[in-house]
Amino acid sequence: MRLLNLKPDRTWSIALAALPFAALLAAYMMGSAMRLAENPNDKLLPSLTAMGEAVKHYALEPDPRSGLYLMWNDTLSSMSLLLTALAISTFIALVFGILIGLLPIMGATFGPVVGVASMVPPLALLPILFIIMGLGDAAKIALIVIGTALKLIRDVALRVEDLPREQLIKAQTLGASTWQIGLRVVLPQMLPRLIDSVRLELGPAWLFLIAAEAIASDSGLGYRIFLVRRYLAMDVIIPYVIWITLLAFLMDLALRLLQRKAFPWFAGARAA
Amino acid sequence: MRLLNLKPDRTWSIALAALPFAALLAAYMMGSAMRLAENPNDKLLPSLTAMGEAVKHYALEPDPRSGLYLMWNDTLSSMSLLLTALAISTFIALVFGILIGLLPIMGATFGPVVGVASMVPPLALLPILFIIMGLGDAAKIALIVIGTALKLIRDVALRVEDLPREQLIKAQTLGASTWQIGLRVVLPQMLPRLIDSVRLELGPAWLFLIAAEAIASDSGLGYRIFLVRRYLAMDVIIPYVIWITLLAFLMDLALRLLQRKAFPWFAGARAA
Amino acid sequence: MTAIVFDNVWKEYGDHVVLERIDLTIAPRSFVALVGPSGCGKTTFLRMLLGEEKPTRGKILVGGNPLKTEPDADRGVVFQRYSVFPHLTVLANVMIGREFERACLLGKLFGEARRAAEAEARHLLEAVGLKGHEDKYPASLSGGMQQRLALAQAINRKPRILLLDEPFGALDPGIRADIHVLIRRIWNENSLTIVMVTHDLSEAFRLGTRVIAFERPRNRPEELERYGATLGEVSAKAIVAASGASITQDFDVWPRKVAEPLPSADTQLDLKLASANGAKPPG
Amino acid sequence: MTAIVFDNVWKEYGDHVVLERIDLTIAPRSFVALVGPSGCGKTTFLRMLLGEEKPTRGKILVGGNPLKTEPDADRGVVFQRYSVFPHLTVLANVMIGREFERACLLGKLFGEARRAAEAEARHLLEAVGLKGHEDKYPASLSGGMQQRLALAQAINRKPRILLLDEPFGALDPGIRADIHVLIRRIWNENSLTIVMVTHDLSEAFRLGTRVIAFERPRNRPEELERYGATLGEVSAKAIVAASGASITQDFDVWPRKVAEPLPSADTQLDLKLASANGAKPPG
Amino acid sequence: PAANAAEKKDFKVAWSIYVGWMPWGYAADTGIVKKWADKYGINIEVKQFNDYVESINQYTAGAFDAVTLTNMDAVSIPAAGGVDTTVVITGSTSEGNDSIILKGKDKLEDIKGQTVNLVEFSVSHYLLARGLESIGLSEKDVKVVNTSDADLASAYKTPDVTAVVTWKPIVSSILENPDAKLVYDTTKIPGEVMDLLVANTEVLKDNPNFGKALVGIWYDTMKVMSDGNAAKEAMAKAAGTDLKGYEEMLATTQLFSDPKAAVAFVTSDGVKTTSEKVSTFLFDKALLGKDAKSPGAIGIEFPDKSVFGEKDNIKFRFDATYMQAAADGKL
Ligand SMILES: Nc1ncnc2c1ncn2[C@@H]1O[C@H](COP(=O)(O)OP(=O)(O)OP(=O)(O)O)[C@@H](O)[C@H]1O
Ligand SMILES: Nc1ncnc2c1ncn2[C@@H]1O[C@H](COP(=O)(O)OP(=O)(O)OP(=O)(O)O)[C@@H](O)[C@H]1O
Ligand SMILES: [Mg+2]
Ligand SMILES: [Mg+2]
Repeated sequence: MRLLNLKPDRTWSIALAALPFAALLAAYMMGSAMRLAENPNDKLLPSLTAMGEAVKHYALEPDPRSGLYLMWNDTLSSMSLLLTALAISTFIALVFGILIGLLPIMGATFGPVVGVASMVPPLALLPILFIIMGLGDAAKIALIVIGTALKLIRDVALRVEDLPREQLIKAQTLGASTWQIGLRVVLPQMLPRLIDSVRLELGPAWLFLIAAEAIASDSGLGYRIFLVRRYLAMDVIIPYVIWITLLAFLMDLALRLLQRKAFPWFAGARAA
Repeated sequence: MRLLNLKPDRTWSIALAALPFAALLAAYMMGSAMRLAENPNDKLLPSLTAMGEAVKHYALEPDPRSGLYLMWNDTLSSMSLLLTALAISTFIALVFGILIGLLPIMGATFGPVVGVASMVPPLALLPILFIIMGLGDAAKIALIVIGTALKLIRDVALRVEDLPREQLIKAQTLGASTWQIGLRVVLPQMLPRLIDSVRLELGPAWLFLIAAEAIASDSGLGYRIFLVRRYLAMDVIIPYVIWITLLAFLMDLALRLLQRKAFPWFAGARAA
Repeated sequence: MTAIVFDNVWKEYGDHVVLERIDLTIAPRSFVALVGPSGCGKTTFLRMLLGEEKPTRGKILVGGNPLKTEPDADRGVVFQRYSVFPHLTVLANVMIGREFERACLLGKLFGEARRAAEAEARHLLEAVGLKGHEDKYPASLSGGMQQRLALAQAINRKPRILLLDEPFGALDPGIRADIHVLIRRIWNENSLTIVMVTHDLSEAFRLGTRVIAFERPRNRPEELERYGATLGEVSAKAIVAASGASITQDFDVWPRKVAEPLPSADTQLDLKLASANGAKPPG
Repeated sequence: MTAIVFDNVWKEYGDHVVLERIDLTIAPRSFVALVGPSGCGKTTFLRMLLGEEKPTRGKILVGGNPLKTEPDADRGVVFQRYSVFPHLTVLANVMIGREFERACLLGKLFGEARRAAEAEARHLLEAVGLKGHEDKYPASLSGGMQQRLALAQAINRKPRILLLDEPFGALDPGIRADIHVLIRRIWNENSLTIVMVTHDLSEAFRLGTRVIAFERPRNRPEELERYGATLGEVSAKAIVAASGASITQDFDVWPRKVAEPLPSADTQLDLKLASANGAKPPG
Repeated sequence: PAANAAEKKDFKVAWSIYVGWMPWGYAADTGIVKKWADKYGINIEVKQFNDYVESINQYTAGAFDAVTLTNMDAVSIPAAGGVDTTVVITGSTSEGNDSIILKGKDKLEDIKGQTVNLVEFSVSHYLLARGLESIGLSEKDVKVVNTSDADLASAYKTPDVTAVVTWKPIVSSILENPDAKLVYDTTKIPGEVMDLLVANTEVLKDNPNFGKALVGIWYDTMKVMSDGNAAKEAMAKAAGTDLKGYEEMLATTQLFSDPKAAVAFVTSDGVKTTSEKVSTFLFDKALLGKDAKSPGAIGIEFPDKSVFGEKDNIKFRFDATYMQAAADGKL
């Protein structure tokens, strides 16, 4: 039988999927044990117990200074920034994306500038951003918005242009005005597609959040990683990274679910 | 006439496209003039002349200390890192993406781990990377590779799965082995699609390059930006950012051209 | 009413002449079937009628007035695909025309107005045989049901002209026969002029009161680009009986023999070659 | 040679029975046309023959041996779409079968072997009427030309069984007639058993030596899922003359009346109802 | 921006995480800032930066009225950027906080020919220059690679990093490696690296109460710190370490808890020679601006009103009046 046609069944699939995770864990534990055998104070690859300790310390015990559970506090602070920024980005992308994609005049005017601007490395703009927006959450949100909204606008505009021309004609023959077409034909069809685009931008959004928190902040997941990085406290960094990965994964999952539940028509329409 | 049906002609399109660029330039010049009127030494929004001076200094005059034309030297150094990293990423993505997408066993084994790993914020892995790869170019390349290859693998695997099942069946009825199918049916069809994916990853690749150069380097566009950031030399930073944007734009253009020229069949196949 | 007049209409894309010298008067209430080989410009013709494309030369008049230059509610349309809105339920797809008409701002009706529009839409859906499917999304309908829906949607706005571009091209023959009955009924019951493009000659003759064939007179490939299709025209008055058998016999030499007399005795075909140049004489 | 035997074959997806009690012997060198309403399991039947799907119950024998459980060079196939490789030129599309055969490692031939394969491919392309298009990519061919290419590609590996899934469904009627001649010639000239799925009854009767109709006996929707289609079978020996007119008359009641005697006098139809359960008696 | 603000009520202070500046965070958290701001009827917002350079940039661009930085960066960034800057508090000097560390070698002379990882143009760079000078070498004898401070600790663990110059707590992290040898540190150049709180001169001139409040906050916090371990523990925590680690850093920091000591230091002649050395270093590195023709291109004024460099381009001023007021109990 060709390898190509060899399909593992459910049980096998699960076993196979677990394999690389187990291998990674084992490799880490070996590496860690080796380094710790050489130097019991080694910080680079802490033992699982050390990491467990750190997690317990950060997540389960209140910080004596502030009385906060640091890890939850960091998560809350980062997530609220991230979600606010993504909400703003999404809204901007929806409005401008539809305008640019639907109206040839808007497309001609703003299409090129958005295309070029989306190539600007946003991190390089940080100092200017901080001056204009101040150092509070506004600047961090602005960074994430700038870093993701331009791409999203481009994406939405392209997808509006991808709508079958027939639909727009049909709407016109039903007497729809441009505004009505935008509102009732284009907008609702863009929402589920936007979810796909937002999922792609989650990675960059986290990156910008972490970068912004690294510069000026007093809480947040990125802040904590940066703070303890100078001491090479990998026992904190590694659990935080895993936690961020998990959060990113859950957000992705939630968006996929939202797409499936809120837009039941979309799966069928996409397949067609 | 509905706004929707109002299509500007060529001349108007060009004029409209130029508008926002002109507006941005004008806004900058006003802002700069205002700040300079207050403090002639202001560094945040330097005048166009000051930037011209800086470009002349960095691009057209050899550095007295090293005898190098700094801007070209930086560009060369950054581009060689970036291109090497992207080449490695692309190669890895092609091999693993095709394996994961084509072979159900590989898909079951590595699909989930790649999916999860692509959510890890790569910057957080930097310390570990340094230990393994050293501080030289290898670590920088590794960062870009890790940051882009996982996404690319996922992309390629999805696109392999998107290939019409009929093609794989057809190849088998022509007597092809799994290896032959991979080599002659899947691989050549993935190449142009990979170009699309790589274009999407250009932005993140630049980001990682700049981040890596900011950490340990003695040349490169990101290095220079972070170095001169120490004394807020926006007259250098802004031209460098524009230059990076231009490079990114040109790379994007080159990839699009490559796709068109090297895979003449692709445009037709995609439209169908 | 709404006679449509094409007065020496040409359509070119750059150097490529798609249609040339189209002189044509479509009487009100006619059901015109448009046939011709692929790429000869049938869709282009329809798009000009829609107002989506402008003729390069000549003009199109509707009821004596120049055609509006953009699609509007006077002219309904059904395409082969993508005619219905995938994000709306069957019911909403039919209602949306009324909503566009009555709710300028939100494009959505509420309360009493909504109930009225809904009742009307349900009635129409029943008429096209979609009762019971009101709450489904188009993707879960079969191809035939989707086209029924598209028809209901178009009819709901009561257009004076209905344009159909290969509306049944993607359907099974069995389903197609059913929907033929429906479209005839729609045409009978509404005060409509229908222009339909089809690839299927038997369909053209079964449905149309008039069949118009487009063809390109010059067949050498290098000339195809430069000279567009001209118009060959056939009016078939007794339709349903006329098509069927005899047309099937003609199938494999289609489309050049469209202009020949239909062999069946009980049909009264009115044959004319409207194209002045290059079209072959009948037989 | 390669008689194909279906021995009480069932196919189910979970709870959904797609095909049930398929008992069938296909003689070597026959040209079987498979008809039936959309979704009744024709493609599923073909995929089982290909080895892509396994029957849930029963077995399939080819020349007395169990069917190979994956597609191989013994069984060629042409689908409605996606049958040819878009990244290869017309010539390379035909040659690739030979390359798979002779160049295990690289899947590419060089030098003398390549020239031989190329000559053979050119010959075949000429036979299917694609001479002069050797260096084009499939996307720039018309639908009809693409299917010719797919046929040439499949034939080049000299399969003993050729499976066609609505191969001409997307083609214009005129073009379809041309390609019918070609497929008959291919079938005549090669030692082939052909199984073809089609939506077009006239095509089925024009081409097949035997026409098999699939239908679902129980039509209430809630039962459709649970019970699969059973097999109704019609063998048509005098084909070309037999189809055409008479079938067209049956069109709108298709597919149930496929099993009825064909009305034309000069056809000799051998009608049988193979399905034991639920199929209606003729007439 | 703040640069030409006349009398105003709201002030912003930027500080970054470093041993000598941790008291600012503590003061903000525990209400000391508010207490003094209220006393003078003003509002002071104390903002923590994780990125030191960014905090200075923000100050230079006018988004903040005061910032914590070192004497060297004060000259090269705000002063060279045309922002007239006055030292309000001389908080501490580095007495071993900044070090040159070699891997496996224990003499500074062994640095010759090596690649040195450090933050370019920072105090570390200056320390390296002074170290090389002390053994008759110059920067040409080594190769400098700019390396982010956050990553120096992990960078040290890689084989190709053999020489680093950095500050605490990174130094402590690195010294945990058995092969790390400290070969030169700021104890050899006492008083040359100063951790300051500076403010915009104009703002200060128009709002002397702002200066007074800052000094009041600072010495109040100093008092709390010497009153037991609670404050130090909180600062340690905020710096991401523990009390032991924090005290280790304090040990190599000459913290002027007493305003009198600070005044004595800042009015000494040492500050003048240090300033000259620093300016020369910055001039060599072209950090005094493109038009600078000499190390004195940016004038530096001292508490006795004497000036180093150009008198008509004074952009950096050491000033003892506010600390003197604290010493005299006149706040
Ligand atoms: N926007 C356009 N720009 C350039 N050429 C076009 C454009 N639209 C159509 N054409 C050309 O005009 C010719 C007629 O196209 P049209 O779609 O009207 O043909 P058709 O008769 O509808 O064909 P089919 O039966 O395949 O639908 C084609 O050769 C096509 O390439
Ligand atoms: N992999 C699968 N999993 C579940 N159900 C399937 C699968 N493949 C096919 N089916 C179901 O089996 C039934 C028969 O499908 P099949 O494609 O064989 O029909 P068909 O006769 O070829 O129809 P058509 O004429 O539309 O091509 C359909 O109801 C389909 O939904
Ligand atoms: Mg058309
Ligand atoms: Mg099928």
